Amino acid sequence: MKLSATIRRSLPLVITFIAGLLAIGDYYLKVKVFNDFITQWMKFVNVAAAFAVIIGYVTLTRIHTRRLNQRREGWYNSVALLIGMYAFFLLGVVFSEGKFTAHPAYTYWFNNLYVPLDATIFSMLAFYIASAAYRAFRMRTTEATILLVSAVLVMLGRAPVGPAIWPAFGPITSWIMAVPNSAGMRGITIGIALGVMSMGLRVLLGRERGYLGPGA
Amino acid sequence: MITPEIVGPLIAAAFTLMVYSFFYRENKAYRFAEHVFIGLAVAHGTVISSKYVWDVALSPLITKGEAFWILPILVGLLFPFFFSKKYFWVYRIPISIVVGTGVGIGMAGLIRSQFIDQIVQTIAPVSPKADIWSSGSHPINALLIAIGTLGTLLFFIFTREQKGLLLYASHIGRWTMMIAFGAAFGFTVMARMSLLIGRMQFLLDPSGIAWYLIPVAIVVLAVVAFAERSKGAKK
Amino acid sequence: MTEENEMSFFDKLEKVDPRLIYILVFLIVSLPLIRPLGLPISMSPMTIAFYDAVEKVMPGDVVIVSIDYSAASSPEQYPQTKAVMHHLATKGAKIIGLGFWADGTPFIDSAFKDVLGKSKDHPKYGTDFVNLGWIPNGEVGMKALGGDVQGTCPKDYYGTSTGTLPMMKEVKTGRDFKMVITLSSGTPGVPEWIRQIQAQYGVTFLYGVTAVSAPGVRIYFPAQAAGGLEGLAGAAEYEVLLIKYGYKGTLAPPMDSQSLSHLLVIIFIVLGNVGYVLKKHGKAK
Amino acid sequence: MLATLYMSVKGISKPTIRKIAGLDAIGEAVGRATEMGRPIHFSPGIGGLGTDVAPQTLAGLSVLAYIAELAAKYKTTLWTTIRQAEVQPLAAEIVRQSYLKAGAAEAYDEDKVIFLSTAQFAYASGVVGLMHREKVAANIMIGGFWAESLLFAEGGYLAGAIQVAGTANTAQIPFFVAACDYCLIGEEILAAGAYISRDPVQLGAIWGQDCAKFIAIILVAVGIILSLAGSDYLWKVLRGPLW
Repeated sequence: MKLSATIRRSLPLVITFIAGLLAIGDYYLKVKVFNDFITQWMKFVNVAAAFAVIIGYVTLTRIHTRRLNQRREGWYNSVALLIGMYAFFLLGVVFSEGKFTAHPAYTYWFNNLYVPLDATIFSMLAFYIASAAYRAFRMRTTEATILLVSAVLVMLGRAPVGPAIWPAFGPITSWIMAVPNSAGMRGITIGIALGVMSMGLRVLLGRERGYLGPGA
Repeated sequence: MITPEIVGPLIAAAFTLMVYSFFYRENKAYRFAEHVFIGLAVAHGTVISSKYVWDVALSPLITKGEAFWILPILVGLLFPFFFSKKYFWVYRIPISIVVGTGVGIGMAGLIRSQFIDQIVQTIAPVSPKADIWSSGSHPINALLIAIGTLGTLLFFIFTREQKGLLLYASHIGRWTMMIAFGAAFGFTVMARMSLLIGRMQFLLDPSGIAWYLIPVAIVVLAVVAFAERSKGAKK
Repeated sequence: MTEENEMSFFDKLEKVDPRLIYILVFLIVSLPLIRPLGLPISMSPMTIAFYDAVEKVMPGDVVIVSIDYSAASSPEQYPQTKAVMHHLATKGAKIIGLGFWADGTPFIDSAFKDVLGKSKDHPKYGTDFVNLGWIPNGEVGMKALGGDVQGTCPKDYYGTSTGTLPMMKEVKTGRDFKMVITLSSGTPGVPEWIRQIQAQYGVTFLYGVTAVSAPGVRIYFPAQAAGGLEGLAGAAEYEVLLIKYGYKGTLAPPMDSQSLSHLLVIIFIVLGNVGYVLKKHGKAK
Repeated sequence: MLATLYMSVKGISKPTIRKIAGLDAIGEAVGRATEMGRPIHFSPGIGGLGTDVAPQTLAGLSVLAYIAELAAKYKTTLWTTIRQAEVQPLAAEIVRQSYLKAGAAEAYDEDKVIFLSTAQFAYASGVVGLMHREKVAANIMIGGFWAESLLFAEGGYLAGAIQVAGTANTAQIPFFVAACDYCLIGEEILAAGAYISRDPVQLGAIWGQDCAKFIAIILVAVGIILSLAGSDYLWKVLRGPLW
């Protein structure tokens, strides 16, 4: 089966366009048959999308078996990664008696290994933020000064210590959140919404093809 | 007695401390923990996706004979063509379905929720009785919000030179945004600290056993530091 | 002379080993956990609005609680989750737990266990609360859920057919939801729920978010979202409001840590800037 | 939006983009690095070319073209660090072209467009290490940045570099503003990218968005006046069943 290059090139663009149109149409076309079809279609798309994890799985396996084979520095880390990945998969899919993540053994390892690792790695940011606060955040410009003052007020107002020092810190924080914050964020959100709209148009019209991978 | 209830928190504590050892310096223990984490993350995503595919498509296909489920499964199975040089274009079929649908859905909802409704909220009826400290519907606050929003929007107008009135307006916009970013800054500090507090709560919980490992970690660190120092002295 | 000394002092301050800063942060966060200060917890209007909205839930109302966070932000959001579940349970709501973040789904089960004692084996499982587990594909998944609940989740988290659970018999589409509460720390999260469910079905919508997202989602209050919990502080305030329902919170000592750590960061910013400003002035002269 | 995109792509009308102050700041930063005889570091962010982050990365790469040309002209060393493998060849090609354009093809060194690591924090520590080692005098970061923004800004500050940064990820902008000398805010980076590349698709997109923003501005301005005057007419219309 040999498809011409043109079809190969334009097929994904046509599919994207139709898929997008179907999704948008559902909002504006209130015809029961059509809406029911879209509901079914969305479930199809969900199932298909769930298969995307295969790519990450295979990629990691390939990278780390290669490292292992070449005995590159730190290859034992690759072993740990592969063991963790395959053991967790087997535990959840093959040996879970159809319970998947609800199986007690899976939950045990999830809670005692995965959760602490994830939480700890992200909690490291607390140290970085403190260190940057000390070493890099400077009132270089009027703007940076406004920003830092507002930040200090919010930090005081949103923890018990602020109101304990001066009760007005609470209301000041509420006001910053309700008024200038809402105004700024609203302007930004409207801008971003338009940006996403315009990006969406370009994707549907085939003017933006990055998602199709190299050479599209 | 060694029971799973004791071993579990000890494993958790050990990995927590291995990650924090990074703050002394980047080291093997940290990298080991990081690799385990990456492996587990991908595995978890795969397990939970398998469950979904099984529940929604495979199981009705096998037990109830709902043949149409074969379709999304086949489409999903085109994803691995990602790894083929020759047939890479096949991978573009499922990805374009998923991206097209996602983009379409997002766009359709966006106009209302993030555009019209935002304008609507800005010009909602005011009430002088509202609390000036916390409510945007107090007339003064409503006016300030509108001015700030207008300024921000005008700042993001790119096809006109910033001159005269537009320049002033965009200054207002920039300052409004700076206050907003200050709030974001403060809240981010709060979030990051909360995460650390959560870990510390786990490590220091007097009813748990995780804190037993803290002295162990300190001893290990001291030994490593001492060994390094004597090595350095020899050199 | 003295000025020069001062400057070198601040120079030295600036060049301090970052590990010293790290140790300070460790200590400041840990000490209040061991010996709490007992600072009173203040109240923010967002939390009060959140509480008031849940107060309006009637027995039998169907409420979706969506766990859209990962383990990374669980220290902030798991306390929110537990408090929300507790409040809803005392109000007699029919709770549907589900999630769009693969990493968060196991927390639904844990929250039911922590709040109600048991999850699947609870006598009221299936009549008062269910756990529908994870739904893939973010916003598209939300859209599918609104269109056909049982088709999107044919089985619950434990593999039971959703159609056989008594309380699910009356829950078919997004129209049957009375309220949606998302506990979210990113995408998909608040904007996606508003687009796909709140705007489409006019459901009362509440959010609990990680503090990082709080300023950004504040714009949806009050018209699109009826209230919100903002980070750990939001959870702690909510716990205080729930005391009258016999809820035993755990967040008072962590909030003391939070207070001290904020002070520490503020002191850092001030110290850093004093040196900076002095230097700048020195140069200007 | 469709109309403006069409008109711009077909060349019927050419929108112009206002001067972006951030680009001047970048010019100054490069100039100072030249004076000090120390190198420049550039990062196009940690996003790849996926749908949601691609515009930011591409904007970063457009700015890279501008910087590379300046650097080639002034004979200043330019380090470009990359986190996504797929971005590396693109970036290398852009730098090469810019050097060619500035007539300094021989000065182009492909080892200075380096792919460090796909792991977020491994990349971050690589960048911080590089800035420290090379004592960069200018650190320019335009693109999609996430939690590592803090580390970069701090690293650049400690290296004593002039810093110009920009991202459309709202949550990271505060750190850039607080730690950098100049910060491009949000969509400004996309406009800067379009300003440099003059790509009709991007120009048309920005023009279309501007038109829609004007509509929003007019609605808000009229609406708030009506609302303060006690009329909720426009509010009701907008909430109406039109949508």
